[in-house]
Amino acid sequence: MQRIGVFVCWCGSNIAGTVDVEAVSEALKREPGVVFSTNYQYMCSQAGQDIIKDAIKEHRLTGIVVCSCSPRMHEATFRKTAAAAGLNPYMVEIANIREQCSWVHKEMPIGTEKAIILGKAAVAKVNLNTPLTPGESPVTKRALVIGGGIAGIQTALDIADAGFEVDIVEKKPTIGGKMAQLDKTFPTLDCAACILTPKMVDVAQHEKIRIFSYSEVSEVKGFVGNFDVTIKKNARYVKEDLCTGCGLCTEKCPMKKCANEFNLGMDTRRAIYIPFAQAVPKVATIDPDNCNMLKNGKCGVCAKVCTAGAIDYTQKDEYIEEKYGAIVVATGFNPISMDKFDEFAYNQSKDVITSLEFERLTNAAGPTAGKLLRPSDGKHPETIVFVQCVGSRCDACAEKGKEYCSKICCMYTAKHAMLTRDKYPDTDVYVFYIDVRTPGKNFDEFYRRAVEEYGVHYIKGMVGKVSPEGDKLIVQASDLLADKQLKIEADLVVLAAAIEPDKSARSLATMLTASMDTNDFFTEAHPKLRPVESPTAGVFLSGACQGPKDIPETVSQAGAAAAKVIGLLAKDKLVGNPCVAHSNEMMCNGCSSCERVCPYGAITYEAKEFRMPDRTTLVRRIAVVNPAVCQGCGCCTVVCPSGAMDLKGFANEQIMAEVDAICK
Amino acid sequence: MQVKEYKPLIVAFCCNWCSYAGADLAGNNRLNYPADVKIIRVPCSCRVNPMFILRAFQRGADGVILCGCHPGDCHYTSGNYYTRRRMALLFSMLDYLGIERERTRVEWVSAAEGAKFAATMNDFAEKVAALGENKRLEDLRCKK
Amino acid sequence: MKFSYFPGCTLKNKAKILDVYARKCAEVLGAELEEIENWQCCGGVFTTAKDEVATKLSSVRILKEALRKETDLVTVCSACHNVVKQTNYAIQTDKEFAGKVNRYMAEDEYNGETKIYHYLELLRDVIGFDKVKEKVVNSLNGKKVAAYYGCLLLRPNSVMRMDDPENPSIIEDLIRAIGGEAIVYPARNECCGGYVRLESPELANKKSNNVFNSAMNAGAEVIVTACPLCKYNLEKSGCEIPVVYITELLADALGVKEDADEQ
Amino acid sequence: MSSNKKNLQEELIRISGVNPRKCMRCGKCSGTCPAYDEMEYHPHQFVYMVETGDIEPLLESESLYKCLICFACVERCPRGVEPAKLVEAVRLAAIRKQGNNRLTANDIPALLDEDMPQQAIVSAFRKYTK
Repeated sequence: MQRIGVFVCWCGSNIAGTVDVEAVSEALKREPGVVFSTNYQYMCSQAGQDIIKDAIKEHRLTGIVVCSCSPRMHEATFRKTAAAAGLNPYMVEIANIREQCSWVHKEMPIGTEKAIILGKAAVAKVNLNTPLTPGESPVTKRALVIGGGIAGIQTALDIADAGFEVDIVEKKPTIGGKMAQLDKTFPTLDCAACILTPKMVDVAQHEKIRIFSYSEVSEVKGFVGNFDVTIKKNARYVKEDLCTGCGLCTEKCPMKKCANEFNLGMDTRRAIYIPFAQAVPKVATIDPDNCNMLKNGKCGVCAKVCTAGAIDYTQKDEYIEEKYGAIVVATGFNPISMDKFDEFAYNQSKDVITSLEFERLTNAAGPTAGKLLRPSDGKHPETIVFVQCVGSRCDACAEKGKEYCSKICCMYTAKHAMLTRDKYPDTDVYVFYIDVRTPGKNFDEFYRRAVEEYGVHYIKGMVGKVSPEGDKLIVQASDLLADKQLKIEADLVVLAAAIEPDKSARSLATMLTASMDTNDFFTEAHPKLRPVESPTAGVFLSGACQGPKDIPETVSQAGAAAAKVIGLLAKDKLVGNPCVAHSNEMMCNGCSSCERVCPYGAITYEAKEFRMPDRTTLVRRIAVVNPAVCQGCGCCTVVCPSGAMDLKGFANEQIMAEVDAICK
Repeated sequence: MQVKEYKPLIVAFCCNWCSYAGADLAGNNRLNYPADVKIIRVPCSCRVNPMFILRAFQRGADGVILCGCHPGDCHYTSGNYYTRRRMALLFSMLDYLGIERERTRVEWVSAAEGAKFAATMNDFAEKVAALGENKRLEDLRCKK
Repeated sequence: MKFSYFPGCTLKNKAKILDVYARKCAEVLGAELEEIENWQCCGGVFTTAKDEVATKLSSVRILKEALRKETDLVTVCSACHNVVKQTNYAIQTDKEFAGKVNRYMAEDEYNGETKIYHYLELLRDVIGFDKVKEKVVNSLNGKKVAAYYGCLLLRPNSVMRMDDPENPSIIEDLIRAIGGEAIVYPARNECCGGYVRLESPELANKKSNNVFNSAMNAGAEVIVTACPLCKYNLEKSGCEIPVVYITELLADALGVKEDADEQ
Repeated sequence: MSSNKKNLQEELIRISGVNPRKCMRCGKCSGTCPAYDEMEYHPHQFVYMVETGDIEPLLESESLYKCLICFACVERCPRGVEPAKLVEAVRLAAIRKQGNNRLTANDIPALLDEDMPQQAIVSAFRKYTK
């Protein structure tokens, strides 16, 4: 039998104004288990807490009920008070008689009656409380960053600067991501490479950072603080430690006609290649689909010219197992395919391009060395039409495109239009827009400059169809403000394609048991208050894998994710929430119902030997909850057909007792 | 003879992360609702076992309302979806047992929706009160 | 392979050759087209209004007849195809409409079970363009042929599902299979204005001009279509190059044209 | 909005199956419409004016008979609004009124020529006559 103390708070007149606190403490005195009951003006004050401590000691209390404000306010306070007096903090229950009673009811008798009932429910619950101790688990003080774009780079640098080891896993042969492909950045127009490449070098030279390029995460096990990750290092047929990045092989390779993915297929590279001059690591990679030596065993030119002896045609994929305490997802985005939008003739004309392709066309390191030339005939375009919102803001029933706004297109289109007019003032530039969305520091000013100073023609309306006629593109569009249908003879059409999460994200989310929304963006633990954490403990989000973002936003989120990781890795032990599920192994029938509904993968099964009364042993399959992974939602308890699964702190019996107390 | 005014007994299960906080917010803003509503805090609406609801009706509750996070906003990612499906089944079974649909409800109330919490409780209490006293579900095990 | 076949009114009258060539070619390619008995008109145009029921019943009869014979349905005329397919889709997706339709009809309930092939789909998906290519005896020898889809074959794509509505290739692939050079031009999926021919001939002329000029600019020697209304409309608007049915070119390539002409 | 207007609006929405509120006012329907220049009210205006209940001018407009029913606007609308279906619903509302048939049997002979396919006549009747 518990020995329970009841402490009714007046909260000045906040509670006492509507609730007869004396009557409450008197009434609760008569409840089963209650050995002491009192009331006081401010229970949370030092004096109030002392009353509680003294009572615990004097009356040898095994549990206490505080009738006061919301547990969201002072539950933690009173738990500490109890702990200071030597009582297990989870033997404390709060009856919320302020927010949910005195403040919402006006009449004293009604308020008092309800407060007594709420107090009785809390007493009934405490009668069934058991002392709980949070579990502890060690922390592996290393972090894994998946994705080596600007998000991953920034997160890795910030974590490493705090003194923790970081590994970056990047799918491509080099880190740098999409930002490495950009020309200039809005709204300041500084060159992307000039601000990104120094960071890439920092990563390469940081003693705490390792880069696994041309690699993927293939398996993730474990939980917060203790992840076991398998990294697949794809064979690049070049020994990374020997290759000096001199580039001789990439000049001598006879396979010249391979589409250059870095320039989005607008020019070619060799079968052995370094994606771009500032690549990190600056190591060559052989593309096995195009290499004659790997396909047919004939050639071997690269091996002959390599003075470092770095070429290894026999290299195999390698699997590396590593341990991490925290994982940051920074898998980024891609523009969507334009196949379903061929009213814009992307597949019918080379001169209809996406905005990312436009970036490469204007980039000094791009296929045209920065000269704006049409892909079809290399002529200078005189009229350029930019189309916004291609595939963004579509309705789900339209069968194509994405429902969300891709967020970055308005600004980069303003940038493209402005730069074009700046460099080639003879060019006519049209931008078809639905809305121009510029919520960002100096963003609207930037867009206005494009219109006012650079004379870009912004037209409210949408392009309906692009028809390639001869060497022109006939752009048929509406001008809603003039109430006209326009036909513009353009030389180049640039489509602001919607962006979507990288395709690898979904399988990664499954491995991490991290949740995603219907668009495959990772979901954050709380949209406002925990934006860089995934709901899965120990998994953090950085950059556009969580939603469309521009560079400044990505970098700030990357830093925030790093801060969260540092906070986690700085701990030696992780203290868990003791209110977790646990299964009664005698009752469990191993049916797997609980495992199926657990959003965290916290439940596993093991075969356990049971000694039977007749001294034989029986092996049964039983559910085991990992308390470090369980977050305590209790979903499993409801699906358990045998009633074996229960939730500590919110046990079936406890809630049932509350129901009984309320419905008496 | 004076008839005693009928007061319904309503049990509200509230998710700790959203509607329980929403109820606190209703309190902060002094938004009144009937004292007949008694709140039980649960970590997630999906923690509510149908047994709890049956128990409440066995013990004389006139209405039971479950409040959770809006679809897509569950603190535990998917709990409220389970709630929605489970309760759809349970409520139709209760309906079959003679406990009217209006006596049971699932509502999504976020931590920011104090006003919605109060409005919901007012509406629910009014509807339940209009139905009058509930038939008491009997726990047959207790019968001799 | 046996199919129910619905020619439609125009193919029995002004566009007889479209019908005759289609049958003849199917025969050569091993598909048996069995004309539906006592068929009525498809309705001419699909009225999208949900409360228009009676005007869609004749299409339903066609569909039910094919179901009764336990065969898939083949159509040739683009307009018939569009109307029949949209009607079938409405029955499949709109329960209320299906209910009304079935209350009108005396016999068994119909719920959109019949599968509908346009003649072109029959060639591509059932017979296969490879097979067509094998049977060619009289290649087009690189003749520059412009495929004209118009609107009816492709739109709305959520219903028609024939090809990419903005960049189709089914007719071009057929042209290549029978030895022609397919001319791809931007206006091939633009409307010819056929449905306003009576009401606004000038508008119809304008739209048709746009189509054949686009084809001619791209170097076409002949335009092919599967729609009698398109053909009429292009010709009426003064198209300077021949407009023929796709089945006519096919019959020629398969060496059965003269045979068919005699019929 | 008066109740008459409201009823007409609801009727149009019901028979067309179009929800004009889904429109995001991009104007792609009008950018794509091949009959744009012949129309007084353009596809996006049909959607907008039905949404606001300003339907009378549409009922009176010649634009109803210029739509080619080519479904280009339906195909290309990013919001799945299907403007052509709304145009058709308004046209039906216009011609369903007594004496408002656009075409009568007596008009036909003058419009015919020898080569005209039957379907042109059938479909014109479907479109313009109740």
